[in-house]
Amino acid sequence: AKTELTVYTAIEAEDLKKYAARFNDVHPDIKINWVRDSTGIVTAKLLAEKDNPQADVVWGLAATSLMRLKNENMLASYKPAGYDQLSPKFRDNDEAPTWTGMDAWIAAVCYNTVESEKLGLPKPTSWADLTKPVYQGHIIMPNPNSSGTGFLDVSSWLQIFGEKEGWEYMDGLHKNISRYTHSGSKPCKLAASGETPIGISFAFRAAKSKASGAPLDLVFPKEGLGWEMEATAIIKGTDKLKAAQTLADWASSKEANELYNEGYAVVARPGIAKPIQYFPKDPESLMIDNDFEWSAGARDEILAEWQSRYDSKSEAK
Amino acid sequence: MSNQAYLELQNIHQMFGTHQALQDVSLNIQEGEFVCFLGPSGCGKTSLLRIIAGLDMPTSGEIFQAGNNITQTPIKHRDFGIVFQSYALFPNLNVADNIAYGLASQQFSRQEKHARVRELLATVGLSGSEGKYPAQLSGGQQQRVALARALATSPGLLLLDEPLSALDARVRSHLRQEIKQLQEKLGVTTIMVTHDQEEALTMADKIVVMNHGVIEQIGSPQNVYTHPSTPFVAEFVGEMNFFKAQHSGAGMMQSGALILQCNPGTETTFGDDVQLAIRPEDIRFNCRADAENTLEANVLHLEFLGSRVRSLLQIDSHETPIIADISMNEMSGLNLAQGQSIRCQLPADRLHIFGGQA
Amino acid sequence: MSNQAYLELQNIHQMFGTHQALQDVSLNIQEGEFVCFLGPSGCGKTSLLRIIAGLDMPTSGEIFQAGNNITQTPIKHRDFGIVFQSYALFPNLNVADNIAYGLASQQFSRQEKHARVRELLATVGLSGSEGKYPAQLSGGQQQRVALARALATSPGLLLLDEPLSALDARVRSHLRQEIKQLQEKLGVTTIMVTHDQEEALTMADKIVVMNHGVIEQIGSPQNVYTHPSTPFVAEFVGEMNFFKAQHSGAGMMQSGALILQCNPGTETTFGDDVQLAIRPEDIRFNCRADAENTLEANVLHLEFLGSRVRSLLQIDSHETPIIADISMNEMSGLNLAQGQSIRCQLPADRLHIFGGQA
Amino acid sequence: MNQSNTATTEPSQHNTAQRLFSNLFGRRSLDEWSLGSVLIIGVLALFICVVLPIYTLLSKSVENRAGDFIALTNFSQFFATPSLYNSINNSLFIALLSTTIVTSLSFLTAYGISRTRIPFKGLFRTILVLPILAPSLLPAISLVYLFGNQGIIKELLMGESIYGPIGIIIGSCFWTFPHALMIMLTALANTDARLYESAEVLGASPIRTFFTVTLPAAKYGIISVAFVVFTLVITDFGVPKVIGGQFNVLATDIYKQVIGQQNFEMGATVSVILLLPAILTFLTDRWLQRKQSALLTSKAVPWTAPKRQWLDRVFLGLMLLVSFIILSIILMAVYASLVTFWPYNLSLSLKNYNFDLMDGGGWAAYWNSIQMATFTAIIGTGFIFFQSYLVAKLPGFKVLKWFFHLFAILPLAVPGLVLGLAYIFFFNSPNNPLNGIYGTMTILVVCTISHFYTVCHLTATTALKQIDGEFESVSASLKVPQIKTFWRVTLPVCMPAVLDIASYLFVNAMTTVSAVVFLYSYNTSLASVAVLNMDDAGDIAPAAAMAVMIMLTCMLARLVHWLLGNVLLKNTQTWRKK
Ligand SMILES: Nc1ncnc2c1ncn2[C@@H]1O[C@H](COP(=O)(O)OP(=O)(O)OP(=O)(O)O)[C@@H](O)[C@H]1O
Ligand SMILES: Nc1ncnc2c1ncn2[C@@H]1O[C@H](COP(=O)(O)OP(=O)(O)OP(=O)(O)O)[C@@H](O)[C@H]1O
Ligand SMILES: [Fe+3]
Ligand SMILES: [Mg+2]
Ligand SMILES: [Mg+2]
Repeated sequence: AKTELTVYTAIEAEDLKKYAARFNDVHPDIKINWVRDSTGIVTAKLLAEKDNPQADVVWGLAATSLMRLKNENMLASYKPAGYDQLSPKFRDNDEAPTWTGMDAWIAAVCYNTVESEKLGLPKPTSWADLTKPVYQGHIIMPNPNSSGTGFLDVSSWLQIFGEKEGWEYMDGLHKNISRYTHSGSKPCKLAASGETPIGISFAFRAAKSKASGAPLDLVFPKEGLGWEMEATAIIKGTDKLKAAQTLADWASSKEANELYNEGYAVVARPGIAKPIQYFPKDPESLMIDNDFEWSAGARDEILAEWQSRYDSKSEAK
Repeated sequence: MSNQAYLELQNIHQMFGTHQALQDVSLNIQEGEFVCFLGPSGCGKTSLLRIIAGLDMPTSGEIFQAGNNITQTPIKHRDFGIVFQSYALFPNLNVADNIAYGLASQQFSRQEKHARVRELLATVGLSGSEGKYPAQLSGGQQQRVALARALATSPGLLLLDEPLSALDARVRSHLRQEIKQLQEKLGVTTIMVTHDQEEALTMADKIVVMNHGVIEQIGSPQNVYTHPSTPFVAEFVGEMNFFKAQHSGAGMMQSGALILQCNPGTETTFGDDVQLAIRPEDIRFNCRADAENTLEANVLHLEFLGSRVRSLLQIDSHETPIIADISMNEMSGLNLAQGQSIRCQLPADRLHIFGGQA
Repeated sequence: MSNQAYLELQNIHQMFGTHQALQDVSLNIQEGEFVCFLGPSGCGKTSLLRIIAGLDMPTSGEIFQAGNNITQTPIKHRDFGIVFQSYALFPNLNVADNIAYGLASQQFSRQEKHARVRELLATVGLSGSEGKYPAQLSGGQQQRVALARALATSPGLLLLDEPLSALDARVRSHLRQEIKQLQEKLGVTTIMVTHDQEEALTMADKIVVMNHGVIEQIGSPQNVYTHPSTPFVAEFVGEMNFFKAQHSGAGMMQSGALILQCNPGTETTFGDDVQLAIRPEDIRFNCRADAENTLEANVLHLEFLGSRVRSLLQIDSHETPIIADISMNEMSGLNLAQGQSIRCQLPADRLHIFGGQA
Repeated sequence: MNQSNTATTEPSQHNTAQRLFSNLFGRRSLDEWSLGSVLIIGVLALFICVVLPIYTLLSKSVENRAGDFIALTNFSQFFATPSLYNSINNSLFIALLSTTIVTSLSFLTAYGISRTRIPFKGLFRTILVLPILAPSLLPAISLVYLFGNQGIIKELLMGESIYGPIGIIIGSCFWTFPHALMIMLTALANTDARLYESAEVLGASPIRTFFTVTLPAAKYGIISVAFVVFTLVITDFGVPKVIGGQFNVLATDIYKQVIGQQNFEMGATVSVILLLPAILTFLTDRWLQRKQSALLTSKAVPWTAPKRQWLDRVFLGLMLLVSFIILSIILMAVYASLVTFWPYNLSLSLKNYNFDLMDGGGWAAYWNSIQMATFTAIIGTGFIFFQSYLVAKLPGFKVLKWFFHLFAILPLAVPGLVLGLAYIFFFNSPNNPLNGIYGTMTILVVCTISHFYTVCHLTATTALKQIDGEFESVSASLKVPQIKTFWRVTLPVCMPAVLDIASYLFVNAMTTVSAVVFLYSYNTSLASVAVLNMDDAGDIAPAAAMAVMIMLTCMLARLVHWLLGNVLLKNTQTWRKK
C-alpha cells in the first residue's frame, strides 16, 4: 500500500501539483498530502501542534522558521543523501543537522509602470530611494510580524545599514508606507493590479506576476538584497520515518534542485542554477551575506521593536 | 325625525367586501341614556360602535348628533370617550400618564392635569395607583383605568366595547354595578356592547338586540324580556320553550292534541301557522283544576340548579320535551320525582305568539 | 378503610417548593360514581387530579385502587383515560388517528381499530368526522373527540379537567348533559374538575368542595347546596347573605336589634358569636303577620335579571343590605318599587348557622 | 375496568427513604430512562464541546508559554503595549459607529416594510436580507473594487482611503444589516391597532403617536438590535482583516498574535478581553428579553397602515437607495470575480474560478465546505432539536435541564474566534482522549454546531413551547411510549422550525470564518477560509470568486428550504388548514 505523508509547506499554491508529480515520478509509492499556507501560518500551526504533531515532513518553509522549530526541539535530525554536496550556506551547520536548504528566495521591489507614470513616480533603484518624499503613501510592504518576506526585509536592512541606521532607515520608509500586509506576496500582487505603484515583495512572485501580464518592472535595489532559504525538515516523532527520509533525500537531489530552479534563481546545489526570466544575471552577487543564526536569535527582539515603532500606522490619520 | 335625540343613526349599512356586517340600522339615543347593543358574536355590534365613534366609515347612511350630520366628521372633532374590549392601555405609560394622555392636546397645565388624574382615579376607586404600569394591575383595575382615560376629557358620549368580557365572573358582576353607578352619577350618555344578556338586562336603560347585522328589537330590559318581538330575541334574552301551533279559533291555538287559550294581541287568522312560546319559569304547577291551559306531563328528568330545579317535561302529543323551572321553595311543596306524572299550566298571559315558522 | 371503595385517597399532601397545594386530602370514590372537584382557581383541583392519574407524585399520602396501593404505580399500569382542559388533541393527526392513538400499543388489528373508532365516534355523536383535523372542528367537537380518545381503551376511570371551560355558554350547557348521559350509559367512574358551581350541581353524584388545598365538604349536590358546612361552601355554591349574631337563648340568635328564631342543630351555647346565613331566594315576602322572624326592610334597589328580580334590602339595625331574589311570578303580585318599605320573613328552617366569625 | 386489578401491587408500607428511592427510580419507566440517558449524553456533549474548551482558554490567559500560572501578567503586558490596547479604542469606535448606523437604518427599513404602504415589499425584503447569505469578507472585497486605489468610484471618498475605519464600517454595516433587520421586523410586526385607535381617539398627533405608541413597542427590539450588532462587529475579524489596512482591532490582534507571532498566551488574553463586551452584551440582552415578555399582551389586533402619500414616497426612496447599495456591493463582487485581470484586462473570463491554482485549498475547499455545512445541518439539527425536545418535554431531571439550558445559551456570548482558539487549546492537548478529532472534519462540524448552538436551541424551544404541554401526559395515559409521540406528533408539528434550524446551520457553516480559521487542516480547508487566504495572498479576484460561490450555494440552500417549506410542507401540513 501507498504510504501517505502529511507535508507542511509554504511553497506557492500553483506549484504544489508540480512538486508532488515530480517526486512521484521517482517514488510512486509515497503519496503527499499537502498542507499549504503562508510562512507565518504554517509556522504557527506547527508550533500549535507541538505536543501532538500532525505533520510528517516540512518541505519548503523559511529556514528561520525551521530554526525556531529546532529550538523547540521539534525536528528530527537527518542528513539526506548528497547533503555534503550542497553549498554550505544551505546547510544546517550542526553536528546532527535538522534542516536542509532548498533554494533562496530573494527580496525584490515590484514597480507598476502604468500607475507610476500616472502619478509621476520615478523608478527607484536603491532601498534608499524608497525613503524619498515622492513615494509618500505609495509603498506597500509585508508586516514582518506575520510574513517571512517582511522579516527578511527588516533583518537585511539591519544587516546592510547597521542596527541604528537600519531603524532610522525604516523610520524614513515608514513615512512612505501606505500599509503593511500580512502576506509577502500580496504587495507585489497589489502592485500588479495597480492598487499600489510600488510593492516590496520577493523576486519569484514578482516574476510570476509580470509573466501573467501585469505592467510590472522588477527592481533589485543596489545596496543588496535580503534573502531567505526555503528548507526541508523531518518532524520528530513521525511514524513514517522511512518515507519521510525518502522525501528528504529527494528534496536535496539534483532533480529537485532543477525543479526549484524553475522558479528560483539560486538553489542549494551549486552549478545547477540556470538564469531565469526577469531576474538579474547573477543574483547571488546581489544577495547579502545573511546571518541566519543572528536573525533567528534576535527575531523576537526585532519584531517587538518593529511593532512598537510601526504597528499602529492608522493612528497617524 | 325628532330633534331631541342626542344621537341619531339613519339607515346605516356596512359592507366588508361582500359581507354585509350591518343592514339598514336606524336608532335614536337620548341624552344621558345607557344603551346596550346586545347580540351574538359576529352580529355587527362592534362594527356599529366603530361607526358611531368615527373609527370606520359606514358604506351608506347618516349619523346626526344634536341635529348636526357628523357622518364625515373626523375623529378628533367628535366628542366621545371609548373603552376597547381589551382596554388597549399604553403598556409603556403608567396609570397617570395613560389617563392624562388625552389631556395633553387640550392645553392643560401640569397641575390641572395632576388634579384631573387624581379626581378620576378617585372616581373609579383607584386612588394612589398613579405610578403603576398596566402590567402590574389586575384585569378589573385595568378596566377602570381605561374607563378613567376615556372619561378624562369629559366626553359627551361614552362608548364601551364589551368592557367586562375579559374578566372573571365575580369581578364582572361587581364592576357591572360600579359602571352603572358611575354612569348615573356623571349622567353621561353611554353605549355599551355586550353579548351577555344578563349584563344588558341589569345595566341598560335601553337594549338594542342585534342579529346578523340587523336590529331585531329596541326596548327597555323588561320590555325585551317579557315581550320579545321575534323568536330570536325570545331565545337570546333568557330561555324559551317553543311549540308549533295553528290558529284554531278566536284566541285559540292548536298544538298537537293540545288546544291552548291565548291572549289576543298578535294578529293571526284561522289556519295560520304560528309559534307559541313560554319561558321555563312561567309554567305553573300549583294550579286549580279548572284553570285554563292545564295539561298532564311526565317528568323525564330533574336537574338541581341550586336555587331552582330544572325539570324536563314530556307532553303526550309533543315530540320535544319542554323545560320548566321550579324554585326550591315551590319544589319543597311539590315533592316532584323523576318519572312521575304531574298537572301543569301554561298561563294564557304568559304565552308568546310568533307568526310563521322558526 | 372500606374495601368497597373503587378509589381511596388517604392523607394526600402535595408541596410545590414551599407552597402547600394540597393538605391532608382523604376521599373515597365508589365504582360508577360521578365526582366533581369544585373550587376556586388555584385551590388544588388539578393537582389532585394529576396525583390520581399518576402524572405527579404526592409529597405524602397513599392511593388505593380496589384495595391495592397504587401510589407508586407507573402511569402505564394505571387504568384511566384523561381529558385535559385544552383537549391536547394531536393537531397533525386526523380525528380517527387521534382516537386510535392509544389502541396501537395494545395489538389491535387494523379492522378492529377501525371498528372501535367508528363506534366511539357514534357514541360521542360525531360519526363521519374520521378524516377531519382538529383545526377543522369547533371547540365542542374537539372536546368530544378528546373524550372519545380517552374512552378508546375502555378505562376504568375517566378523569376530566375542566372539560367545558373553554367553550361558550350555550355549547357548554348542551355538552354538560351529553357527558352526563354518556357517563351514565357507560357506567364509568368519573372525576371531573370544575370551578363552575352550576356545572358541579347539575352533573355530579358527589361534589368535593375544595379551598386552599383543603377539602371543605363532600356531599351530594343537594346536600352541599342546602346544608353547606362552612361559610366558604355556602358562598361558593350559590349566593348567601351573612349576618353576625350571638346566641341569646334556646334556638334564639340576636343580630343587631333583631332576634331570630333558629332551628336547633348546631351546637352553640349562650353568648357564642355565630354567623347566620340565608340564601337570597329563601327570603319570603308573602308572609302572615304572625310568622316567625319577620322584619321590616327598605327596598334600596331593584335589578331585573330576567326570570327574577334581585332586590337590595336595608334592614334597620344592619349596615350591609341583604339580597333577596323574587321570581317574576311572585313579583307580579308584590308590585315592589324602589324606596318602598316591605315586610319580609327569614324562615327559621332556611337559616344556616356557622360558629365563629368570618 | 377489571384491568385495574392488574396494576402492580407494592408493599403498602413506605418509609421516607423508600419513597425517595421510588421517586427517583421506581416510577420512571424504561422509556423515560432511556430518554433521560440521551439527555445526560447531551449535557455531557455540550459540557465537552463548549464549557471545557472555554475553560481551557481562560486558564491559558493566566499562564505563560511554559504553562506556569502567572496571574494577570499577560493582561498587564497587554495594557502596557500601546499598539495592542489602542485596538480597544479602535474596536469600540468601529463597533459603536456601526451600531448606530445599522440600528437606525434597520429601524427605518423595517418601518418601511411593516408600517407603510410602499409597493414591492416582498422584493425589498428579499434584497435587504441577501447579505446574510454571503461571507462577511464579500463586502470587504467588493469595497476594494469600488473604493480601492483602482476602485471604480473611489472619487466618492474624496481622497480618504477605504483601507481603514471607513472600509471596516461600511463592510460591517453591510453584513450585520440583515441580522438587525430581522430582529427589527419582528419588533415592529408587533403592532396593536387598538393602541393606535386609542391614541387617535384621545387626540394625539401622528408624531406623538409615533413616540408614545410605535417607538415604545419597538423599544426592546431596538435595544436588542444595538447589542447584537455591537457584538457582531466587535468580534468580527474578516472585514478588518481584508479592508482594515493598518487599523488594528481586537479581533485582528488575536489573529496576528496567534498566526503571526505564535503567541498563543497573548491570543488567549486578547480573547478574554474580547469576551467581556460580548458577555456584557449578552447578559443585557437576556435581561431585556425577559422584561419585554412581561409587556406583551395577547389580545393585540394587527394594525394596517393608512395611506400617507409623502411618507410612503420618502420610504420608497429609502428602500430603493438601500437596496441599490446592497445590490451594487454584491454585483461588484460578482463582476470583479469575472474580470480577467483587474484593472488592465477587463475582458470577462472564468480564470479566477480556477481555484486549484491559488492558495486556500482550491475547489476541494469548496466541496469541503459543502460537506461540512451538510453534516452540520443534518447532525446539528438532529442533535439540537431532539435535545431541546427532551429539555422541554421530558418529565423530571430538573437539575440536568437547568445545566443544559445554561450550556446551550453560553455559545451566544462566545465570539467565533475565541471559540476556535479555545478548541485548539482543548482538543489538541495530547492528554485529551479526544485529540484524535483535531484536524478532521469532525472538529469543524462540532465547532460550527457549538458556535451557532444558541439560536437553534431557542428556535426549537420556542416551537416546542407552542405545542400543548399535555401531549406527553395524554400519551402516558394512553400508554403510548413518549418517543412514539415524538415521531408521530411533535416532530411533524415542528417541521417548519426544524427546517429553519437546518437552513440556518447550513448557511452559517458555509459563511463562517472566525471559528474555523484556526481549526482546518490540509484535507479540510474550507471555502470561507479560502477567501481569507486568497485575499491574504493578494489573489483578490479569486477571493471574490470564492465568496460568490459561497453566496450562490447559500442562495440555493435557501431556495431548497423555501421549496420544502412551501411545496412539500404544504402537502403534509394539511392539518393546519381551517
Ligand atoms: N375589517 C373587517 N373586514 C372584514 N370583515 C369584518 C371586518 N370587521 C368585522 N368584520 C365582519 O363583520 C361581522 C361583524 O363584526 P363585529 O366585529 O361587528 O361583530 P361583533 O358583534 O362585535 O362580534 P363579537 O361579539 O365577536 O365582538 C363579522 O362577521 C366580522 O367577521
Ligand atoms: N408544578 C407546580 N409548581 C409550583 N406550583 C404549582 C405547580 N402546579 C401547581 N402549583 C400551584 O399549586 C396551586 C394549585 O394548583 P392547581 O393547578 O391544582 O389549581 P386548580 O385548582 O386546578 O386551579 P385552576 O382552576 O386555575 O386550574 C396553585 O397555587 C398553583 O400555582
Ligand atoms: Fe461568528
Ligand atoms: Mg365585538
Ligand atoms: Mg386546574
